[in-house]
Amino acid sequence: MENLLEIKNLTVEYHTQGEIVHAVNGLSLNLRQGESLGLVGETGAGKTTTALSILQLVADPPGKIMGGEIFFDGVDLLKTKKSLLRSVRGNKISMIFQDPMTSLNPVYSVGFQIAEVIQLHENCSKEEARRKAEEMLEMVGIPKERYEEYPHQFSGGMKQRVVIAMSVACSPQIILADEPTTALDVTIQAQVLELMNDLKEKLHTSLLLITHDLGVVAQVCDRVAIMYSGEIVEQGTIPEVFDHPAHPYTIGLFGSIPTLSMESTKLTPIEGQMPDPTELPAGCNFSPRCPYARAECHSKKPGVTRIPGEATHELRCFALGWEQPDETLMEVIKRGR
Amino acid sequence: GGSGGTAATQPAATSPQGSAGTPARDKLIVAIPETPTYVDPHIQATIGTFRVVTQIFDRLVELDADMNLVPTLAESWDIKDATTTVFHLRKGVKFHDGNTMTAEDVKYSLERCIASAGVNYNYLIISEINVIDENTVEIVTSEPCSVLLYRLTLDAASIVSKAAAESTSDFNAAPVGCGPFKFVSWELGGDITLAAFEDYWAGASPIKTLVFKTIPESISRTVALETGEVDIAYDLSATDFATVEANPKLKMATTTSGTVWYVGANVKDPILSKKEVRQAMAHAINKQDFITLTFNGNATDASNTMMSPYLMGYAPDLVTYDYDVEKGKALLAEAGYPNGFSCTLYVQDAQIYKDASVALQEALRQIGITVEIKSMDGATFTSATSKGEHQLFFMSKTSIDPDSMLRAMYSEDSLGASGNRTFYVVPEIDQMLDEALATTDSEHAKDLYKQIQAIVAEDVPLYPLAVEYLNVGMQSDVNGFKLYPGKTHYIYGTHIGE
Amino acid sequence: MNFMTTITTTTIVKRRKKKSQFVMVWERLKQNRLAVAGLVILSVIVLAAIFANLLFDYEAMAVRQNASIRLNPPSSEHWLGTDEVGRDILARIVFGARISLPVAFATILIAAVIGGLLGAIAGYGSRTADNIIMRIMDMFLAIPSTLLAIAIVATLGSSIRNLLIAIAVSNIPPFARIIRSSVITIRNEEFIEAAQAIGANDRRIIFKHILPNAMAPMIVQATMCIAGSVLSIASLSFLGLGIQPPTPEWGSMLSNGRQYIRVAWWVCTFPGIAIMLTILSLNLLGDGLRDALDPKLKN
Amino acid sequence: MYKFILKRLFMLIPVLLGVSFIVFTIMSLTPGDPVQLYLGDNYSQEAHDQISEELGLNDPFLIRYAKYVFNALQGDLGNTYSTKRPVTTEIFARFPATVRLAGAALFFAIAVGMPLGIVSAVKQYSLTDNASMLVALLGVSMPNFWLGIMLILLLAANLGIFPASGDAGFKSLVLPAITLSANSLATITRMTRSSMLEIIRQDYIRTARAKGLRESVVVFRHALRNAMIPIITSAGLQFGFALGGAVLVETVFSWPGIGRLLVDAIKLKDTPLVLGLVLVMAVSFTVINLIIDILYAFFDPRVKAQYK
Amino acid sequence: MADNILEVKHLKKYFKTNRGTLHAVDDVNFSIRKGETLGLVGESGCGKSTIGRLILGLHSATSGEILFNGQDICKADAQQMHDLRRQMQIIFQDPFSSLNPRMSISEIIGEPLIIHKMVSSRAELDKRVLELMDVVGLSQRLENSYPHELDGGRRQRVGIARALSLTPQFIMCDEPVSSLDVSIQAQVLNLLKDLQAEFGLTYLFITHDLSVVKYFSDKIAVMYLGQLVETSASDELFRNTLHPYSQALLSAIPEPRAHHKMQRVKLTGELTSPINPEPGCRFAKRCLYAAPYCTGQDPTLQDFGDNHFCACFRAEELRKEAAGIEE
Ligand SMILES: Nc1ncnc2c1ncn2[C@@H]1O[C@H](COP(=O)(O)OP(=O)(O)OP(=O)(O)O)[C@@H](O)[C@H]1O
Ligand SMILES: Nc1ncnc2c1ncn2[C@@H]1O[C@H](COP(=O)(O)OP(=O)(O)OP(=O)(O)O)[C@@H](O)[C@H]1O
Ligand SMILES: [Mg+2]
Ligand SMILES: [Mg+2]
Repeated sequence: MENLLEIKNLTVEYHTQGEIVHAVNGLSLNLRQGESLGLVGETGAGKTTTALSILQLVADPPGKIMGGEIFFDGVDLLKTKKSLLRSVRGNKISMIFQDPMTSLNPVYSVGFQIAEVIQLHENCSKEEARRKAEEMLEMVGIPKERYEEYPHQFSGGMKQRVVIAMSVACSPQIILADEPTTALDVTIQAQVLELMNDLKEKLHTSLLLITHDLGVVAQVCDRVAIMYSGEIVEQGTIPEVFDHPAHPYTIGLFGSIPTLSMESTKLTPIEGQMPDPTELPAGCNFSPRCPYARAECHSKKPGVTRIPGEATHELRCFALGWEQPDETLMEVIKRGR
Repeated sequence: GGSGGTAATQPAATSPQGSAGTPARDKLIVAIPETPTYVDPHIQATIGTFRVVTQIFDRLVELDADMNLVPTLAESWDIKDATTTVFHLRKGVKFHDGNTMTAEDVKYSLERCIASAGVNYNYLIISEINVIDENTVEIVTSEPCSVLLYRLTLDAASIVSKAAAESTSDFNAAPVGCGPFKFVSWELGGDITLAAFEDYWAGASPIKTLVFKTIPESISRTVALETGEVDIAYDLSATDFATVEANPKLKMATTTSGTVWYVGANVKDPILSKKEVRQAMAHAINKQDFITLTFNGNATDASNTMMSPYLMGYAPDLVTYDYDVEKGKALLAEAGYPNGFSCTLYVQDAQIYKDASVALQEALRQIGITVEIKSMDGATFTSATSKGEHQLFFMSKTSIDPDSMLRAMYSEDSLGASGNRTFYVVPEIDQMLDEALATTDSEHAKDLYKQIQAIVAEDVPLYPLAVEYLNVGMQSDVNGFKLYPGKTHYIYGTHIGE
Repeated sequence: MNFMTTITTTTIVKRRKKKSQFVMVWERLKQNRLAVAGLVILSVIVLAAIFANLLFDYEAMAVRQNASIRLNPPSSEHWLGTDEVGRDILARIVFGARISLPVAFATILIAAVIGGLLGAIAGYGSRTADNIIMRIMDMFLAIPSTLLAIAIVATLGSSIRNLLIAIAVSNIPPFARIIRSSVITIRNEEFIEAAQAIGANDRRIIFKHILPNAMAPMIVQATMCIAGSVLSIASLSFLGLGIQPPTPEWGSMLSNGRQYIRVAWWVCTFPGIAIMLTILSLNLLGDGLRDALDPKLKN
Repeated sequence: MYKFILKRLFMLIPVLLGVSFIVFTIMSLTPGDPVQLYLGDNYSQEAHDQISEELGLNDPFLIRYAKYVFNALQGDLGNTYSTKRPVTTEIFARFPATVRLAGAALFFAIAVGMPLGIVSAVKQYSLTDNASMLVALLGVSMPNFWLGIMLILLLAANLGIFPASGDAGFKSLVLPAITLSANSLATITRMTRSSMLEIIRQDYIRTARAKGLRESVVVFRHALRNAMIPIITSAGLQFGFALGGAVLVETVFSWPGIGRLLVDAIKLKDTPLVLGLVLVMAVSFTVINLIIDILYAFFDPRVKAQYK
Repeated sequence: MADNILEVKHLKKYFKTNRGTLHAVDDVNFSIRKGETLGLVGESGCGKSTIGRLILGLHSATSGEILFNGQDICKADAQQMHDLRRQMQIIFQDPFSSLNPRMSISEIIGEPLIIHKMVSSRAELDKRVLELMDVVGLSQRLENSYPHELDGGRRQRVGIARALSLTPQFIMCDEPVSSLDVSIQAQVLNLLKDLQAEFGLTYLFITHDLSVVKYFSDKIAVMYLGQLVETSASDELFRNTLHPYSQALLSAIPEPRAHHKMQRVKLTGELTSPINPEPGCRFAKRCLYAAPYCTGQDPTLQDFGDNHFCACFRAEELRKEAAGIEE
């Protein structure tokens, strides 16, 4: 399969008063046609920024795309003409925004906002667009009678579903879904995820799914990339990463999930706070919090290595190359989950 | 003005009336600065009103441009005795409604005028109006009145059609007179249109349509002249004279008016009651500068009399006050104010008053008098000054006869609202005024008026400063227009082209 | 009560110096070149007004008439020429700033504060309050400002202070309406609910939450109003209300000079430019302030 | 909504009563005697008494006011002191001209001001932005009459394109309308700019862009509607003021509107005329503001919800 | 009950819309005991946030009572409400729109302290704000930042810190951790638990993450279209799910494990609109077990023992059936 979307070395910064926030630091990512990629990471890791960069919607000021390339269908979106970009947006690549409440225009009815994108890209009549929009509403579990209602009359989850309906309406080639189901109950969430799965099966739609819900990733995605401080620290297929998480951050992440079967009363978060994105550590970004960190971790940036024995499992960590591997770390990796 | 001139070489076809080339241009558009309040001559006498009314109505007698009495509706008159005058009316004069003017109409009109509070102050002296026959009417005054004929030239003495006035409740909406133009229409706030009266006794005017257009801003009137939108424009600003004169398409006419501007002192005020103080003030004023500053030079020295040169008994400069600051200061010191004093100057809120007040303030400052200017709207001004709340005030007065001028200014009869705002009372003057009015000997009257002028020139309760010029600008093909000192102008006689 | 006793916390990292809101706004303003230009122009005008006495002899240059030099064009002696009674226009402009500027600022301040407050209450408060306030505003909008000025001067006497009140009062209703219009949209925002939820009272909500978000139209309205108020001083002093001649004042200079526009353009052009520069600088400053106050633009 | 409109129209009653009372009070408390003005410089005491009886000025204040209200309720606003014509005749002879001028000015201000404001918001800090702001500032800082005279000198006197004065057809409307609109144009431009700037950084604008909408659609459909409320508010205010009469513009262009009528009426202390004009203005403002309030609901459904 | 901190009785909230009355909350009854957590779950749009808003007095109820420590919130005057708000707080569902865009993070967090005069000096305020930021894991660097500069997770933590600042007795948490990554989520949940243990805080906890609910709540209430359909102790509900909707819900939880495909109960059928709903079970149209008598009449909550209530006409029947099959 061809790479439909290829991000190379993307660097994005936010320039605020006297400070530079390094939101995305040389990130590279591929997305193949018909593939679902989960993008998981700590808050503030730069997931939203990455997604916004693809469509060049990063607010400027203060955001600046400092470097990198984003190839879609062989074209570098960062260098292409405005008009081409417009024909891509909403049509070939659509985005589900993280904050659905503020992403809807308060003065237009929700139905209109869905119909608008349909009418724009499908070149159809008003009535047809409306019909299709109503269909989309029903598809995300909102009675079509509520077409004429305004965002402020909708609940949080309903707004989120409107945003979803809007972005899948034109059957895009890629959906960038930024935490699309945070406000949805599990039944509707399942329904929405199924909708996306259908698209994937029927139209080979690719999905970049940003989420914190590892359960959702496990259910929906083919691959997962773990992001930390603006970099991908680990990526691989679901079984590869879920069964044998290798990066200390990923391991910590899995350790903090509450499960239905869990009996303990205390969750175990990863110690410490994320590094200050205005002053990233000299070495590995995770090193200040890493229980396995050694001297070199604090001074040098680790590169990306493929984990031996696994097809696509890549890691940004020194640990695997250590001559004297860390016992406990190896233990955790091998034991898997 | 050059720019106006170059543009003028363009065909005047830009004017809405178009037809510049056609010889038979018979529509005349006159720009007036203020809209009339009425077209009924018997309601109120304002300049806005009589500029229009004059054209619709004729009067028994008329003043020509040199202020000589000429017969109009009255072909001739006999002075029967000191109080009675008999008028022989012109025969066959038609009103606009087709009726013939008779003595009844004259009687009716004058009585109508006397009954109207707004205009009757000049005519209350008339005690009887008797119709002798159809074409003869007799006017009797309660006291001898040598200036009666002059007063009958005023618009308030216009002859209206009795039949028309009695048959309508709103004569103002449909006035009927026997003047050269008849009323056609009046858009409130907009144009007033008159049409030539074909049966006018002296012959129909070649101007068939006469439009009065209100253009308040003087610069706009000038521009309207330049663009050809209007044919005649009254009261141009002195700053525009050069422009108009330089424009080959335009011409100007100017004349001195009967309007005198003066600064008055409230003699009831303890300080201003002193003659020396008032004289000191007179010495402080450089009248030439004052005229330049206030009127842009568009006026002439009043020669220390309220009378204008046209009036009987005009006696200029009986006493003169040279511009002499030192003398002024000395007089002040003599009066007990070596360091000056401060006082108020009441003026109305129009530009000319404002300019004048600043000039006066500056003049008086030189001799140590600090003037506080109080400008106010007309309503407040008239009421405040008639109550004597002021110290100094600046005002003007127009008159066409010596009695009404001097009586209003200096007589006890007219204290306060009626005109005497200086509250200056000298019984002697009152006596002389009455005597002059009563006498049929004009030389005697002249002499009396001169005496009065001499007294007030010495006392200076008010100091006449300037006699205003009247001006009008017109297209150069407008001919026959005469400017009258009395501010009323007859359009009749005007024609376009040769 | 303190959580810290029970919860282990990460060590507090080095404290960045906390800047006050004012300092931050100022710093942002400083980066805006146009705003700085506005500030400079305004300062020059204000300083000139303050030190007018040192620059010109009031009596000799700004008041004394001199028929021999009337309507002189700009020259080395009279930089901006002389007016119709031979006074130095530059001097009059400089002294005129002493009237025009304070009146303009004070009226705007009063109008903005009272109007802003009324508008905010109307927009945020109950329907009844809204109706009462806005209907009273309708009434005041309908009463011509000259009439209002006449009334105020008639009851309180004629003085610059009362003139100022008159102008301020007639500027209140537009402010109220503008602010109300912003408030009725902002009051629907969820952060207002959030403020209610933490127990903020109406006053706090209006001042801390609503008005800062309604600043933009307010600033525009204020800067726009300044022009109006400088010019309305002129028309009111024409009616004899307030500033009396020969006190120099921009609005009257401008309107007195208009009849000379064809023969001596400088008489009304320069006061006009003075007014324009003032408004221009205030607008530049206002725009800069608007941007500096908008955290989304900080940059 | 109908109930809302009815209720608001009903509130005209207290507004009109309030305004008329205030104006009545002002007119009778301020110095100046209308009779004196009416009679001019010279008159007798009898004449004064006669006229003031005629004008009904001898009654006590409250009785006069009550009489006025009573007559007004029957549609009779009295006759003016100065022309003796019915106040309504005087006003409505001029009101259409005022409406025409105000309407044309507003149209021009909106048609030019909004696009300028939008462009400069979209291209903040660009040359276009600065240029259009300069235009706006010139507009607001240039006094009406000054601009009017300049236009007359340039376009009427020198080029002869438009007539310099009067009210005769479309051509004569152009210059006064432009003059009158200068201020509103500036205000609208700047209001538009500033409120567009607030909106253009909202998340939903990003959403609109993400849909692939053309920038013009994003701006006009998505941003503008949200920015409309302060804009229409200030447009409404400007229109209201223009309806109240534009004295200076009317003077310069000899436009037969109600502005000069009002100023003259105030100067002449023509109470019935002043009252009549103020009532007309109160009605205009109330109606305009009602329309604006209804437009709020039209532009913003959240505001509409508040009206229910 | 004296130790009920919150009692909600017959609470209704209707919204007027163009097409009729929207029954957002329709006759809801529940109570929370001091120191307990009630988890509120349900379909998106079923009225959970509305209940939260009603409790905080941000909406006025159409009818019903909300007793907070025995005092009816619906009838409280401004002063009482002010005092009540010292005791109860809300974490809004939408972390962004509930933050004033013109206030910096530290201002937002410190505001309740100023309003309720909980600090006496500027320095104390700064100190408390920094502590709170630290507690929720916001670095100090952000104190002068504005909400739009933050990522979703941090915005949410600002909201949490604000709610915690007053150390209220009761916090209404509307999806407080939805945008947090699992590690931070764990940190925050631990914090909330610790606070509860320490100060006897009470939570009304709305979330869609059932594993979080299970972990966090003592009792769970399941809502469907404005009505409560099932309430019970947390463990009991997961063990013994009675209502068909609850069953569907539990079956749809995605497990964070590879190779594990879930067997969810798919809900099909026509969506019921909350606008002018007809009487009868609102789930009936989509219910696998619906019988004709399920419509026409509203089901009421019935006691199934162990404080387990369920509003389903067929619950008893189905329970027996299920038990029968398993046997
Ligand atoms: N407008 C902005 N100005 C300054 N900093 C910003 C801005 N937007 C985002 N950031 C910063 O950039 C970094 C990356 O933010 P981003 O929104 O991409 O994170 P995220 O991975 O989506 O987090 P979350 O999961 O919490 O949404 C964060 O540190 C954030 O604070
Ligand atoms: N202001 C409003 N006007 C009209 N309807 C409203 C309003 N607020 C909420 N609703 C409606 O009330 C119902 C319940 O909304 P609510 O926000 O309480 O849902 P929720 O349970 O919180 O959903 P979610 O989990 O999606 O946030 C929804 O149908 C919503 O459309
Ligand atoms: Mg994000
Ligand atoms: Mg909700």
